[in-house]
Amino acid sequence: MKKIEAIIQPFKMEPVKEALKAIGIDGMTLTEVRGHGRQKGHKEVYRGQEYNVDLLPKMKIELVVSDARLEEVLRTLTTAARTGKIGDGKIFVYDVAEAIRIRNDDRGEAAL
Amino acid sequence: MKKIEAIIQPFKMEPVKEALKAIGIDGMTLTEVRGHGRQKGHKEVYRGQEYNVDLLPKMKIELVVSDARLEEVLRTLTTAARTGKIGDGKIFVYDVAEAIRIRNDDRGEAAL
Amino acid sequence: MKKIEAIIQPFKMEPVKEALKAIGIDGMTLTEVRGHGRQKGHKEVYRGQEYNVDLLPKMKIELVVSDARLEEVLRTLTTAARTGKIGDGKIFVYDVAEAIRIRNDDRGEAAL
Amino acid sequence: MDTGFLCNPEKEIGMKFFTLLMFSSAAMAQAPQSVDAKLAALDAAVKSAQSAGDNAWMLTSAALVLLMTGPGLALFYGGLVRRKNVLGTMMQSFILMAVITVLWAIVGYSLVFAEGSPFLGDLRYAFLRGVGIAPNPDYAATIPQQTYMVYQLMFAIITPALISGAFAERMKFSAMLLFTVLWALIVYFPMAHMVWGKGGLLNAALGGKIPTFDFAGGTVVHITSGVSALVCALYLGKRLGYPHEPMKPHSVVLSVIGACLLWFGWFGFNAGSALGASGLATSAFVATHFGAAAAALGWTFVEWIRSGKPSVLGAISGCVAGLVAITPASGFVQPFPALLIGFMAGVICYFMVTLVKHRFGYDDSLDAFGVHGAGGTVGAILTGVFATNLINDGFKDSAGKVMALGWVDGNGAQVVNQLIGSAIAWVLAIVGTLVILKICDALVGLRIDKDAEIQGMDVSLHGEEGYFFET
Amino acid sequence: MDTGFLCNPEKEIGMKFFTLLMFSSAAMAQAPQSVDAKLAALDAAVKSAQSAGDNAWMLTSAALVLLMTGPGLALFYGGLVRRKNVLGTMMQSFILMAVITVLWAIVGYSLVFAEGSPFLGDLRYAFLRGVGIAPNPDYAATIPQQTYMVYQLMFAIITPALISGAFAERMKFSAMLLFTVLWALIVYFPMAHMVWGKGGLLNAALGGKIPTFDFAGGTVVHITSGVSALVCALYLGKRLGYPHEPMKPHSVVLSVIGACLLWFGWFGFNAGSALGASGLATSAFVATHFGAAAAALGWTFVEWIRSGKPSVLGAISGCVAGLVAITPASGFVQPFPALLIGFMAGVICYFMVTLVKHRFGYDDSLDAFGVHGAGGTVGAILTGVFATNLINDGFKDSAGKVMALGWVDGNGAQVVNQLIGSAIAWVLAIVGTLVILKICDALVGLRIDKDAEIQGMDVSLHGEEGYFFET
Amino acid sequence: MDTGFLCNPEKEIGMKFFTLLMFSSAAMAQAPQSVDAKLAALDAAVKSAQSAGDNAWMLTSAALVLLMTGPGLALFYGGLVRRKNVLGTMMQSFILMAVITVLWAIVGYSLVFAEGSPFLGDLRYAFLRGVGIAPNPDYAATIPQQTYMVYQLMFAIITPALISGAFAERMKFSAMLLFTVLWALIVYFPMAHMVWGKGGLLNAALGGKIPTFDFAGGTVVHITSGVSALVCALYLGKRLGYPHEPMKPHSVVLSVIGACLLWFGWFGFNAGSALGASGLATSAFVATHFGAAAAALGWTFVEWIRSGKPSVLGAISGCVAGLVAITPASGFVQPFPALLIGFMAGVICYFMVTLVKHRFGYDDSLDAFGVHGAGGTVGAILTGVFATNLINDGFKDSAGKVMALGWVDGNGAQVVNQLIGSAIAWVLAIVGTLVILKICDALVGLRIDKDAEIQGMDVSLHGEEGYFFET
Ligand SMILES: Nc1ncnc2c1ncn2[C@@H]1O[C@H](COP(=O)(O)OP(=O)(O)O)[C@@H](O)[C@H]1O
Ligand SMILES: Nc1ncnc2c1ncn2[C@@H]1O[C@H](COP(=O)(O)OP(=O)(O)O)[C@@H](O)[C@H]1O
Ligand SMILES: Nc1ncnc2c1ncn2[C@@H]1O[C@H](COP(=O)(O)OP(=O)(O)O)[C@@H](O)[C@H]1O
Repeated sequence: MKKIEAIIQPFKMEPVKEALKAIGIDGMTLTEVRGHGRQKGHKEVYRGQEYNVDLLPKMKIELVVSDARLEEVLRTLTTAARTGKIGDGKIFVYDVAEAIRIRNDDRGEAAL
Repeated sequence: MKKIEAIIQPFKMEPVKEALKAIGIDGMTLTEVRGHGRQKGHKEVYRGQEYNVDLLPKMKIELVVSDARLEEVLRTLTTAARTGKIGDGKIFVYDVAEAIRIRNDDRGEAAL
Repeated sequence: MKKIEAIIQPFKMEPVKEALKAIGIDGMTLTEVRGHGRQKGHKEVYRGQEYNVDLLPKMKIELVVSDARLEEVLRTLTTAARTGKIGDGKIFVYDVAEAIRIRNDDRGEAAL
Repeated sequence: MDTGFLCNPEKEIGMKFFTLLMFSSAAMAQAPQSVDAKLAALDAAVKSAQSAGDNAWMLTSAALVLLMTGPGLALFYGGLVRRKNVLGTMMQSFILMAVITVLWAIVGYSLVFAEGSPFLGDLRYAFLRGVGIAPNPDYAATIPQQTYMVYQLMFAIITPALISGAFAERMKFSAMLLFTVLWALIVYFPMAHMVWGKGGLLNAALGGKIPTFDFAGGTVVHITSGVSALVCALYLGKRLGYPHEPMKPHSVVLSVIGACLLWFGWFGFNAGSALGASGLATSAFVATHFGAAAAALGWTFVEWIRSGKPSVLGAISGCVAGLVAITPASGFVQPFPALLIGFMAGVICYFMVTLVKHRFGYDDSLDAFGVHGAGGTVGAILTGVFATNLINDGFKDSAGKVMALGWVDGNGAQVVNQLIGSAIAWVLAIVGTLVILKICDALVGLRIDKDAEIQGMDVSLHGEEGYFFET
Repeated sequence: MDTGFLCNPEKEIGMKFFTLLMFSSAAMAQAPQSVDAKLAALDAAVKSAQSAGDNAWMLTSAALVLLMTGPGLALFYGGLVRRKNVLGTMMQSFILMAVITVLWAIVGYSLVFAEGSPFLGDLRYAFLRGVGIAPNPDYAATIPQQTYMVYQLMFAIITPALISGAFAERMKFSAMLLFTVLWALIVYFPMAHMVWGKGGLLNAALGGKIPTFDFAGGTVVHITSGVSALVCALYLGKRLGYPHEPMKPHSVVLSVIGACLLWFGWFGFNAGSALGASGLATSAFVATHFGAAAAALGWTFVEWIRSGKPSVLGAISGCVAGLVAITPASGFVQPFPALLIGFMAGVICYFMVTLVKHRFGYDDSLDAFGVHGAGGTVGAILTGVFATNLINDGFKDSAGKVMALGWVDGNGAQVVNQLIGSAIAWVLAIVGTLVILKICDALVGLRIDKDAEIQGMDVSLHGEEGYFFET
Repeated sequence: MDTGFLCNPEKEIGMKFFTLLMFSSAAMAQAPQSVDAKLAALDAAVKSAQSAGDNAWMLTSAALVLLMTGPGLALFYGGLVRRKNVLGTMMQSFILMAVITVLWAIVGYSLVFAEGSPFLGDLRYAFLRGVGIAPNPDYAATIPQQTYMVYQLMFAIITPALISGAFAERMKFSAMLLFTVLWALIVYFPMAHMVWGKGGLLNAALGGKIPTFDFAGGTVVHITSGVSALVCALYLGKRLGYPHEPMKPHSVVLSVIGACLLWFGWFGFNAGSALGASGLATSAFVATHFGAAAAALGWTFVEWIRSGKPSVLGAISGCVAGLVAITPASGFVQPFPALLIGFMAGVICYFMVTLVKHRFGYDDSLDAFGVHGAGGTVGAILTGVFATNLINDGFKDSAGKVMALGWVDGNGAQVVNQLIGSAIAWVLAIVGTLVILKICDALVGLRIDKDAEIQGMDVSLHGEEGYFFET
């Protein structure tokens, strides 16, 4: 099993969710995060002092999938999340040692 | 070392925390997340338009433990977090390459 | 590639960001989390009932770096985040199987 | 005819003025016109002027008392609950602004203020029949009766809303609506009639058997609601997880806003009860402010001493406790006794919500009983102690001599009357509320189910969330 | 001279009193002084007293109407938008408190209230020339004209602010400022003059050709703003993602506070329109409260039945709809018709924002048209039905006989006049707004660009965030 | 006796009316009764009516001024701090509503308004001895002295609260309480006596040596608090991380609500300073509103030009700056000069908080000095320029001739007096505050320790959090 961790633009969340539903991927966990990278933030002025807000709101999507579906899911994700502009975000993939469904102790891929 | 990542029902957080304390597990990090899975969300109506809220509040508990304690902790977690209803959540386990205690640079299991 | 996951004191976020910038590390993702560990929380009294708030606000910094830069980044992080007091936090390191830049499908270290 | 001066000339914009003008320029010019005619004209004009001043204050006061319920109480309570219940809690205050209004128009005003038995008014004013612009001299001779009607309506709105603090976070919306309507009919209207209605059992001004002083509603508003709150808390039982989980306020910020608006609105509640912009209104205004201030200090200091930190929640709870306690006394006591009453209320209520509540273990979720029940009772009794005709010389004996009011005037017996009045309010509240709860329980069921309670009232009852910050 | 009694003695603190004292103690002591002199003194004194009472209420009312815009409307609308637009939305209300004030001082007051054509006033009052402490008997004979001026200003502020609900979350700040100024000049000032200005086409009290009853602004305020809102929504187009994305309120909590403050302030809006603390003010106050209450219930019940859950957003939207509908009627109808008008408005507006809006698919983002356009029209027409001289006997025929007002008085023709008045407001709003939008579009462009809209107005237009909770 | 008409008949509800009725129906019926008796009755009745109107406005104004502190200022400041300090900041305003009230009752009112030296009143009114319902003709002859007392109390509450903006986020609660009490005694009471107290050095109406015009508190309230704020900021030093870290407002939304409530309440502050519902109250009301509006525009436009985006924080800060500057002038200037004063204040204060503050590097955290100190001084001086007897003809020379007030009246010398008055306020504030800070520092220590500051005042001082959204 692999864990896919995608950091995307918040306004891309809906389309991504739809795209994943479309290929039968239900299970996912989302976290509001703030990101820092190539994309420069916006300038804010407070009491005449200007400073750069370089932490931008991003949405983190975590989903654990079977190795078999990995590439398919990655493709779906990238296409759905892409605008082509800097700031689109990243996807990181990790190995998962074990998965358990709390409800009934299912383990491994059965738990997904 | 293993990292345990449990996504549970928010109202199960207290019991889980207690249960872990009981077996001497102190260190943990919690994040408010929203999850999507088998559990269907609730319906909301806004200005007569009905739509389904399918992202439900969940609590993510992350804890890094020594391989030795892994199974014990998993057992404790599942029992404490279980209601038996859909939506109880999942537990994912990952390998940890290294752990460091910032305060004093302890490394490995000593850092937990 | 390795993923560095550092849980630090929120008020250390600025210095840490600066320190990382200084060594040319731009990309990072931050999450507000609450942590539980050796550090005992503060006491709150509500309607005469006293209870201990043992979940303290922490900042989680995630960054994926090439194996080559790992140690350098860890050193920078620990020094910048350290106060020497309990509660400074932890750093965990994980292997990353793959990284993708959504914008242009760059993969591997090229994506960082 | 007495009131013609109010109905006619006042009706048209400007009209009134021309009337006066006519009369008075008359009073100058037209030599022939008799002095008596001129005096009559001036007499009408001066009554119109007196009414304008008093009505200005009473309309303002009516608006202020409504503001106490929404957003005042809605915010005070809304901030004290958990995030998932903020809207459901605010709704329990807001919807009463609508429900009670209709009930009041149909029968409420009549049941309270129409003459009838010592316990309840008759239906002569049902559907506001005969309740017009003409003043009702029994109650307020210088303002339109409709001003009096709508002002008193605002009291009928906030009283049941106060109870919601006790069953917060767990009562069905339908049950809450049914409960409120029945409670108004069975508890509030009778109690209000007894104390304020003409011929009411406890009415001190209009021929009550047991004259009780309650200037703005210590017994009528705070004892009835506070004691009923306790009954509700006991009957409904605790919230899931109480007291193990802290269940602390999700936003003391909202509660501070609410408390400040309550303080602000309470000037209309107490000083408005003078029913005119008179010196008595001023005394009540000052007593109200002093009572609130001293109570905030009392609670803050005792909390600071006992728990090491003065909480903001404590300071605002204190000011509310003081406002509650000074309510019955506000038109009868001097400034320094007002400070004393407030201070005592602050300290006593602090112990009610910290020690007593935990000792007995009931879940008076937002301390409706601890503050309104206790504070109201303290205030009602202390009114008997500190009431003085130096402030209110409106009560005269047959010989027209100003009567001694409270203990400080040498009339210790009044304290007994105050105790009787309070006891009646307690009994009526306990019995009435129990009966009503049984009825509601049977008809619609009182509590939301476990899952709904865990999910929160906002989503489960109203299909909304208080805050949605994601997009 | 008429007004000398207002200017001089009143000016100095205390001065007034000495005047009276002089006169009156005179009236007692100095034997020689003639009775007529004494009567004259009393006559001046009583006018001063009448003015004090009325002015007290009118200054309070003016403040209340300002409160409706800020924070009332700012919160109501601010809570309904998404988090990223909360400040930009509140700013659209707040800045009008400043912009319209200056415009009003320069030409606005004159264009509305100076005599002129039936369609617009002339410039005699430009720069407030001659608008002083002396009353203007044409409009309000017992209060300083400046009180009347500043009270009416508050209406001119909130009306354009209401429109912002339709173009929320997507209009440029510069465009919004330009739009508002032009809209006030081209739509509001003419409409207000026609209905309230001396010699205005629709003025029922001061010689209008087509007497229309609009006590506090059903046509002038709500139809104009509501209909213009619809035009804006259609012209600007939908928000990105509408209606696919829910775009639900980011904080109904703020909206509840806002709605309560609107209700509270509306007492100044309607009861203040009696221009004195008279019995008419009381009738308007009661009608206002009853209308709001019944509408909140109407909306709540129909929503409960149709969608299974009574939302808090529905209850507060309902009360606003009722307040809108009762506005033109408030000084003309009795309490129970007020309940009926409110209830109907609540139900009708519910269907406007749930069915009609979705049927036609326009993005009236915060339902400015659905509530103010629809509610205002309903109210304007029903005013013709329920207006009665039992409440307002200020309209007399040549013979001085009190005239029949609405259908209930047997004057069915009035309903026609109300329809004409409403139609004029609709047409003026549609045409005027279209023209203005074209101008603004050409000059500065109306909509913020796509990225700015995604980022939100707060950051993109104002360089701020509504909430910053990290540190 | 003069005031008997206020004490007695007014005391009982309705009583008053029967009195009038008795007198007047007498005035009609009983033939035998003499015309003079009838005149006397009417004379008493008209005074009662005048008092009702004025008292209605003054009680409303007193409530409005309290509203400015809580929740007005509490929200304005509370929104500007970081989340972790929101409650501690709101508490600094709220607790003063309690503390100052007690202090005022004991000695404050007497030290300010009792006759005494030119610098401080004596103790004749200590514990409010002799401060009853009877008016005090020296100050306000038509309202109960207790109304005047409680109205002025509200000024004494908000003034020290304003200072808290300078030491926000870092002062001990105990130190803040001690500081405030001493500051009221050493700075505010003397200054208020000098300007408003009978025989005060700067009193323009009651025999001051250096007549200074300060209608509602430019010197007394804003210069003293603003300048003291600067001293506090300098003495306490910067917040940890300032100015490196932005420390931007955690909720401009709260600040907007606060600013709107300040604007609303300020009508009571300025128009209430006419001490009656007179034409002067109207002038002050208009000037207040115009000043606020122009200042909001001034700040907004200069910020728009200089930093590219008009911030909402700027607009609300501007309106406050305008309200501050117009305060001393509000009862003396015409509408357009009011616009000018407001506009200048908006622009000047913008530069104070953006350029000057950063140039000198002090941490006036919420710009108490930049807005109140600067705005108050600007307003005090411009009052000398624009004050005119066309608005306020209350000042007469020995010959009873209305005196020229400001430069526009040809009395340029007044500007000098205004400068002297302002200078005295500056010096008193600087010296007094320094002394007090040294005392507090020695006794309890001023600053919370580093860890507490990092953790935030809410948790470290009050054991609470402003927002708890988890459950
Ligand atoms: N090395 C990294 N480790 C963790 N998160 C990263 C890393 N680089 C980028 N991110 C996340 O991805 C987001 C987008 O990256 P950015 O460089 O701004 O644009 P792009 O992905 O188009 O290069 C960042 O805001 C951050 O949240
Ligand atoms: N494949 C997955 N990857 C990541 N998180 C998941 C996955 N499947 C489920 N989750 C998380 O677990 C939660 C519960 O899952 P759900 O399917 O609703 O109930 P159950 O765990 O009982 O099957 C989801 O809300 C989501 O947060
Ligand atoms: N075993 C663990 N797994 C996950 N997070 C941990 C673990 N131990 C500590 N943490 C995180 O690190 C934070 C600091 O740890 P703590 O024990 O309080 O201080 P220290 O790191 O100095 O020992 C905790 O608040 C928690 O968020």
